[in-house]
Amino acid sequence: MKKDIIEIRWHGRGGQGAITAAKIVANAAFVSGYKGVVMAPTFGTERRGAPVFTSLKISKEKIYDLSPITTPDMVVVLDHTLLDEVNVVAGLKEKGLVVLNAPRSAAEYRFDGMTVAVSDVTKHAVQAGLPPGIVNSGIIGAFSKASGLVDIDVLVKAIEEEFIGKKPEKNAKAARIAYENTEIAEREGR
Amino acid sequence: MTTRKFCDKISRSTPGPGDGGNTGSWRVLRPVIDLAACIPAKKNKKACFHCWLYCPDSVVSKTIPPVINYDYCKGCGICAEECPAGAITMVDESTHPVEEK
Amino acid sequence: MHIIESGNVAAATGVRLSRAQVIAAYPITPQTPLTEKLSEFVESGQLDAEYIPVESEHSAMAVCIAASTAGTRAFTATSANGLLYMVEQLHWAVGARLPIVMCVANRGIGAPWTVWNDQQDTISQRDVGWIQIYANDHQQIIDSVIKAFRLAQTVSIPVMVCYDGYLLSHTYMPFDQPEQSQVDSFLPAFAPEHFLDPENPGNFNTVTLPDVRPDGVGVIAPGYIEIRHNLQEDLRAALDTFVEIDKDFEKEFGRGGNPLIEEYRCDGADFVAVCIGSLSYQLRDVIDIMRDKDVKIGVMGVQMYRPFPDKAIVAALKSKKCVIVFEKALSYGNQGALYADIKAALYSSDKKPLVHNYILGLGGREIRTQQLLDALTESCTSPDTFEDTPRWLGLKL
Amino acid sequence: MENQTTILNLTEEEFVHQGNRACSGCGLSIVYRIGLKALGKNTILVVPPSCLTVLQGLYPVASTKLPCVNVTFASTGAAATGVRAAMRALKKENVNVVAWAGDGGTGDIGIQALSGACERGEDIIYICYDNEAYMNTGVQRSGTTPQGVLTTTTPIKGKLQEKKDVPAIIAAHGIGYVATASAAYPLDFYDKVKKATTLPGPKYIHVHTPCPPGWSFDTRFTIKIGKLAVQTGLFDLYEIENGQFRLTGASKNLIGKTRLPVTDYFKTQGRFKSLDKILLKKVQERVDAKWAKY
Repeated sequence: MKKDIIEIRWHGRGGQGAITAAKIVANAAFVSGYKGVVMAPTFGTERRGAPVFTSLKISKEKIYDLSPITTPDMVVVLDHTLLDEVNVVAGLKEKGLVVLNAPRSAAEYRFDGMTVAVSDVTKHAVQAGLPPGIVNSGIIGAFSKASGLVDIDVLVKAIEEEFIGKKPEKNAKAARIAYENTEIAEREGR
Repeated sequence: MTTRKFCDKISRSTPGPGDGGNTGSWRVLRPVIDLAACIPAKKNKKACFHCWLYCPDSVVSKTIPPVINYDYCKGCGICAEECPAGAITMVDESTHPVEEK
Repeated sequence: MHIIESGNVAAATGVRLSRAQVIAAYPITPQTPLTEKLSEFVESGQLDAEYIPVESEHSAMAVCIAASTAGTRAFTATSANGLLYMVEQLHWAVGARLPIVMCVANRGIGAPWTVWNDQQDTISQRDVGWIQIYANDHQQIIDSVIKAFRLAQTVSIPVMVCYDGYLLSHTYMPFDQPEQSQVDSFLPAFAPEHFLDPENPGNFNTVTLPDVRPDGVGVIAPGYIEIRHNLQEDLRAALDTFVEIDKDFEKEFGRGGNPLIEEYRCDGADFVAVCIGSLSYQLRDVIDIMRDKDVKIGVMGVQMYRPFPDKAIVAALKSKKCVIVFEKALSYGNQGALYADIKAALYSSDKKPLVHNYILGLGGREIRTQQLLDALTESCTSPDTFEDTPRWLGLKL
Repeated sequence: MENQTTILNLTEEEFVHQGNRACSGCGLSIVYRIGLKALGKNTILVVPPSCLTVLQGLYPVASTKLPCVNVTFASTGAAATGVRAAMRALKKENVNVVAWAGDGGTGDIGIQALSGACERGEDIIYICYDNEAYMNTGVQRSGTTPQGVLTTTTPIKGKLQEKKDVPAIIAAHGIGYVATASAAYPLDFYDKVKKATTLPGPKYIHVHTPCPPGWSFDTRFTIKIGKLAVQTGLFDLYEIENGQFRLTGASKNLIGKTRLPVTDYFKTQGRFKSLDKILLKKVQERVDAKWAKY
């Protein structure tokens, strides 16, 4: 309800690492001076493969409202196949941002009045040397490029810290490749 | 804040005899050892001691001769039943009222 | 050092820094990640403790009871039905005056099954004799765990540290993780006067008679009612003890000051919203909105619910026009438990504000800021129109 | 197991005080007294509600000279776990942690916590004294009450179901040591407890303890009746060590010999007086079938 809170909703599938991605962004945002950072996964049972979402709120001040996001400023979609199952733009504010991991170009995804940013994170992650299907590090690069909220260098550092012992360099590389290869389609009017 | 002894806060008991009182008063029958028949008494050496082993209340001593602590003996009669020499008889308490103390 | 982690990890970190020696727990949503983290701390050697993966919550508390009686610092954690499954043990732990600390990630109670947050689980245990502390954010969770160990061993009474399931347990936010050396200087090692000791044998929790009874040398030992009376006295005294401990904590860590109740914009307020847990922080946003519209309103969180800080509450509320109590639990068949407690406390006061009661959020029903705003607006606009009975917020009948 | 202990070399040191509240002729009293001799001073006891709670004394006097924590009925196995965990945490390794519970406290309400402790491999000794009913509350049926027995909750027909085989359930956990014993053979029991103190992991000893008021017999016959249970082949003395079953002591001596008929045991106790001939025959057949496998 407070105006100075940026609300970001992350869509993924159970086990895909959306929570970890949101947590990395939360850490980087906090380091970048956002004192208020609240990240909340879907409350309840989470089942592998099923659609899940995670709420991330970012503010310059401490955040007191822990209720889930209903009107996000941006949504991040880790898996374009979710578009057939979930209305990922539900409640998205006017002129909001959709960050999408998808193989096709940004122009092919249309959400009324929204800016769409697309990166083929699945492909870029493999290019970075990760096994196929690891997308939660790469999507952070696309998010950084499209949102401009948190600097990519800060995010990469946060990725390396989170993935200690789990291929930190390759995950960081995936984020950087995705960052460089994010296509942003400006919003179209109705 | 109030200070009080820790044991006023909790129930912590310390070991001691006679929690049930002088349980000798529970007795209806009194075991009496016939030293002429009692094996360790007769042989004057450590032997037998079934009365000591089987006593549930550890009121029989492992001595020559065995001695029964009538303050606490409940009069179950196991010693009499298990004595291989038949040296212990259970006698009606009412025939022994004055002997104590 | 600030870290961003879940509320459960904040709790686990507090337990690690407090150097718990015996930990026993049984998984239950939403407490599970806390015990997972503790077992990781123990297996990785970050915490030198015994971790017992018991087969039930009843046994979890049994391990804590026995380990504490044997002279070690014991910890467990649970939620909802798990808490209720150990109820017999809760009573036992407090009667035995054991300084066990337990975290409860608050969750609604079945039937029907719910895994989501309300506070019926711990509120229904308010009469057991455990001290209950509620945390509103992750900083309060970790700080409360550390303070709880100190309080528990100071007054020989077990302490529950409660925090809202999911809303806090699974939500990530930044908090300061204290240094081990600071915690060590704040929290002395547990060194009980009596413990299970073959060199000084004692029989703990023996059958105790209705009346007093002399021991072998004629010293009179208390009966059951004396022991229970002393518990009540010590619980009441624990309010002041906790204030003192909180002052020490503030000296060491630079945080604290609101150990019993936490007020926000209550100065000069005519209206005060009161509740337990993270909802009191969510209400701050609503208070800000209403203050912007010149409504004289504040919010008060009850941080320690048992022993009940009645004096502090009366002092804070008696001059107000109206007190609005929001509760995620109720004493079924009567009213909100906190509502009833606050009314009872105010009964002896010379001035008596109006008191309203809202029941909301049961079984995880989402609480929207707009709903709170509407409810408070109605309470402030027409405070005299409320019956002495709870109103339910957000019902879709 | 070879009996090493004799009456003559059995220690005179007592750990149970005289004048305690146990009933006259109590079978538990015998095994408690002997068992504590085997355990010795460096022992911590964990006791749930049972006749032992009363025997142990009322506040502030304790009849046991060892440290003891009284715990809730269902929690014995877990509480013993907690004491052991504390001993490890305090680096006091050479302490016997001993749970001592009745048959109802073990096989009925306490079986979950005991099962958990066995599965986790806790280094504890668990002694179950089996007087075959809830005696402390006044003789109600338990899972370990034998078929046909009159109790206050099976007052006319006697118990309809068979006795639960608790040692077999515990043995199924695969723990290193399970043994049975009887109050009538205290030295055999002593040696088994003594052996348990030397073994790692969970140790379970199930000891048969005749109860004069609960079983309706004269107090002087506690030992006689305990022996009859063994000599008729109804209650067998054995050890299961690392999975190896063997009869011991008086039961071992029965192999290949004619056992006394079970009626010799039943007729000594009032609790069996409603047994009919059909059930008697069935019980005898069951005992014969069991012994045919030994």
